[in-house]
Amino acid sequence: MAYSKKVMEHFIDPRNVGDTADSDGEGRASNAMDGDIVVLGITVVDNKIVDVKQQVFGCAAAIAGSSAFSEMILGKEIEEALKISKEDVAEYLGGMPEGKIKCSILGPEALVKAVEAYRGRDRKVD
Amino acid sequence: MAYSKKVMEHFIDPRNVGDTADSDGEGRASNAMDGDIVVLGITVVDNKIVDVKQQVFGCAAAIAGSSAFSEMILGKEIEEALKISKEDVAEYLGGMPEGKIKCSILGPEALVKAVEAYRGRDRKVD
Amino acid sequence: MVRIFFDNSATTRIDPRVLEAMLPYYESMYGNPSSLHQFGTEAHEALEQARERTARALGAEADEIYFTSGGTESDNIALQGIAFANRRKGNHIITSNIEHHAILRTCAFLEDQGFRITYLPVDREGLVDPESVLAAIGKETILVSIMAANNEVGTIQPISEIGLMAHEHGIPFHTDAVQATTKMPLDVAKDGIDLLSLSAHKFHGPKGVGALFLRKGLDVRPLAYGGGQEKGIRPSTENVPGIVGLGAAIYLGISEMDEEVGKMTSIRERLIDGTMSSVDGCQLNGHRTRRLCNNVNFRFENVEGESLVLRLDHEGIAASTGSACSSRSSEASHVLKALGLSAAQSRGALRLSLSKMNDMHEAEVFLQAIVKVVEGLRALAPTRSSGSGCER
Amino acid sequence: MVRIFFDNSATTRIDPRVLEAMLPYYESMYGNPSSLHQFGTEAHEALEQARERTARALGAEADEIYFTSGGTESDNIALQGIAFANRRKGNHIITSNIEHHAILRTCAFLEDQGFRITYLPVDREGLVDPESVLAAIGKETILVSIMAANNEVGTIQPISEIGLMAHEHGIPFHTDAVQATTKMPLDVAKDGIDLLSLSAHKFHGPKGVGALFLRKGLDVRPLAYGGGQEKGIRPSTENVPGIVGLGAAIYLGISEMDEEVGKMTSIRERLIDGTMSSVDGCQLNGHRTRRLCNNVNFRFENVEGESLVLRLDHEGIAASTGSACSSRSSEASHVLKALGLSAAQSRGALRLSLSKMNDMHEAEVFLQAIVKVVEGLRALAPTRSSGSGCER
Ligand SMILES: Cc1ncc(COP(=O)(O)O)c(C=O)c1O
Ligand SMILES: Cc1ncc(COP(=O)(O)O)c(C=O)c1O
Repeated sequence: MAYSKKVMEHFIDPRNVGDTADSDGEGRASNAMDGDIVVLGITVVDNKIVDVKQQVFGCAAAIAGSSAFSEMILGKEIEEALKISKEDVAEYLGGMPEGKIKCSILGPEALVKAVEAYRGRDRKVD
Repeated sequence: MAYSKKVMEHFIDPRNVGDTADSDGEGRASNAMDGDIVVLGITVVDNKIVDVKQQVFGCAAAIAGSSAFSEMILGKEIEEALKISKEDVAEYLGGMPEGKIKCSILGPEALVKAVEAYRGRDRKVD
Repeated sequence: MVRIFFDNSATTRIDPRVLEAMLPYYESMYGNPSSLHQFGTEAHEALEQARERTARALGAEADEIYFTSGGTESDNIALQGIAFANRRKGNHIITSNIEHHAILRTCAFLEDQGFRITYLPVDREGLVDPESVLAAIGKETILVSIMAANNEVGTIQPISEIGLMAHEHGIPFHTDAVQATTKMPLDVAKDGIDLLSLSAHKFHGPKGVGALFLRKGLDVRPLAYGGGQEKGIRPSTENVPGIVGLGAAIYLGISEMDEEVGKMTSIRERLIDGTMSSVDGCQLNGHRTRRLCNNVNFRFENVEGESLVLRLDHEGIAASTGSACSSRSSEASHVLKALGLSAAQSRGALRLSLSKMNDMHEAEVFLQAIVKVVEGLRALAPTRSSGSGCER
Repeated sequence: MVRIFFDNSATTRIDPRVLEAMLPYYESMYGNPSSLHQFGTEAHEALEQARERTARALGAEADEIYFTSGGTESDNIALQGIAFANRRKGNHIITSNIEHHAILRTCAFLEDQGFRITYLPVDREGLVDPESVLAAIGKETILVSIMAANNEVGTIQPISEIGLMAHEHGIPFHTDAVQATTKMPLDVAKDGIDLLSLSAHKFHGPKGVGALFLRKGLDVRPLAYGGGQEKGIRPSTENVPGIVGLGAAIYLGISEMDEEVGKMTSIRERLIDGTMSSVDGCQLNGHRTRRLCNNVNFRFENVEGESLVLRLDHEGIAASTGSACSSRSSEASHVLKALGLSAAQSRGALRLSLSKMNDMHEAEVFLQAIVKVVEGLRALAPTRSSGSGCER
């Protein structure tokens, strides 16, 4: 199975790419075997993700997955965003070739860490 | 290897076909395995073959071989005609596919018997 | 000169629509289906469409279709593949003695490798008795392989009954459908078929491409190893234009089957009746009715097959004596022998095999020619009654 | 949109002259070469002409050429064929660890069957040391198989030296020349080759047809059994149009080799120099000079191969990452690993493979595109220096 049109759109023109340094929380996830990396930065207002920045190294599925995920979580409440799975990402992208679904897991993993970082910072601020 | 043009000519239009009943000597040779048969009748004047009649049942090589052989012996002295081998027949026909050369042996074999028959009759007349 | 092709069981002329479907895959969409880029994707899609079409023609699922290089390879993957992958379960295979050499010689090889093969006999008309399959099944049996229809005499086997027998004992059933494809309905579900071989050039597709249906879950060892194409069952860069051709040919063949089978059957009947009524000493080999719509097989007394074929060829009519694969050799046909014919009877065999591209006019031309050719050859032959020269 | 095909080691576009030579065998001369009639004879003659042409291209005799369905089958007949037919003489085979999967996976199968395989290492540039062949030869050795040129990195092996080593010990030498055919001179006599595999679609012939050169007197067991075609080494109705295409393609390829190799070499050099001078973090894989005229293989730091290929494809340029056969899978290339590259280094590999149909203008288009594509991908990537979120 080839990549869907939507995967290719996100791959060629990934959304929300940018420096995560100024985010409220930043998370990084990587896959030791493939060497894929996703870095995600979130800006949170009233428990809602109001801005996302992402950076990604990996195959087309990883790039499209990270892009799609950034789009999916934007505007969502944190708890809601954390419920999004790699399968949801694949579905959002109109399907993924078997064996490539795993490449969309790094977004959700990075979000968990970004939220931790954000909450950690929050706590410190308190 | 396919049959030569000359084989096909003799096969399509075999020479000297006819009833051998009125010949001076008639010989029959057959191949038990394939079921091929050649019958050859010779008319002899002054030890020379002045007329030949042949009949043949068999594959294209057998038919062409018998035809060619009848042409080759016509006008020859008996001893000379007896020297013609299946290889000579194959050569006369511009070559024969491997494994088909054997199909030209029946002519020479039938001639041996026809000559025997002719000489036997001769002797009786004496 | 007329050129009449009555040798369609040897091979067929490609359907112009099939060639047209293939050409873009030679000319512009020439990618390797494994490649990631656009050229590769186009080729990959073409492959999958052909797989769908082939599956649909057989009532199978697309992922049960494996493309091969022809009938011989499909038969070999089926037999060797099942045998070597299931050796632990048993070493016994059942087939018939009128199978194509692609089956029989593979079985002979498997015998060398320690397998035991039962070659079921056929009756005078070429039929395998399903009961004989049942009787042959033992604890060691791992495969039953019986052809759907015979390539020489056209006899159609009771494959669904045979499939049933095999399945009652949990044994997979393979059928060589190389001659049957598009000539008769085939449905792997209804007919109880677990493996099926076909070859595109027998139904107006290109030479050098075939398919094997393999029911999901079967364990099969490949013949060759390589880049993993066709799920490793048949690796090698896929013959994309050829496979597209196979897909187009089977699609067209199945869509038009009813009509074309009817047409071929009428021509077949005219050939049988016309020849038998105008030529003495002519018999039909095989079954009178349970036969492929496109097969006629005669034997002529006191006429030799090769001569017959070559004289007919001289009249512009292409036909064959035994099966094509052995026509350049002169062994007697194992099929005619299995039907109980003597070597002498087999020698006078003539096979006419039709396709949708033949027409009734060609049958009439043949009927003129056969009388002339048989008479011509018989006129050359010594009459059996004449004694030998020595005995006179 | 531009469409540039730089993936000619995966497959090539058919030469229009080759297709033209094939078409009559689809359209009118469609007989089965085994048939006795005119249709059969025409087909048979075409087959023998193609055999002559193939033999001439390799310095072989026509009766040493066997047509197959492609490189994979040729490789498998060579390896399995020699192995199983010569088991009594020994059970050891020598090959290299950068062979195509058609060799390596066949060797793995042979290991399962009790053969012992020596996989020779290569140096950083992909070269097999002929001395290592000599050192590996033992009393049990029955075959040496080393490819003429590698499909991923293009390294050309010293096959005539290797052939010599094998022959000193009376051992037959096989070479997989699938990538080498028409790209470099090959002469089975001079190069000491006893078996050689080639595949038509790699040199502008059709897919699904190949050839195996088998020196007279070698004992080889077939993979499949059937109607006896190709002297029983490769039975099945011959793919006449395909074989005619192979014959035409090899004839043209050899006639025009000098000129076309020169042209491809200049484009190759421009691609190597141009890319390496304009893209940072780019290295050449394989040997700088002992490489196929049509092969370029880079690795780019901090860029992932699939992304690279797909972004290039978006720019209209077809290229590949590992070898085509495995490009839909994501295993790291066994060839790059054998050259000593890390998994991370292999992941950034890009292969450009040329044909006579490419031109210098296309190289210039590529040189524009590669800068853009590499920069674009690197701009997405997190900079390595940035710590992980958790650690901040
Ligand atoms: C019944 C049957 N099986 C198998 C084959 C082999 O097919 P192919 O020659 O395409 O390999 C043929 C045709 O020759 C056949 O008639
Ligand atoms: C070196 C080498 N050997 C063998 C093959 C297999 O050839 P084919 O795919 O035509 O069977 C290939 C190409 O895929 C190759 O590059």
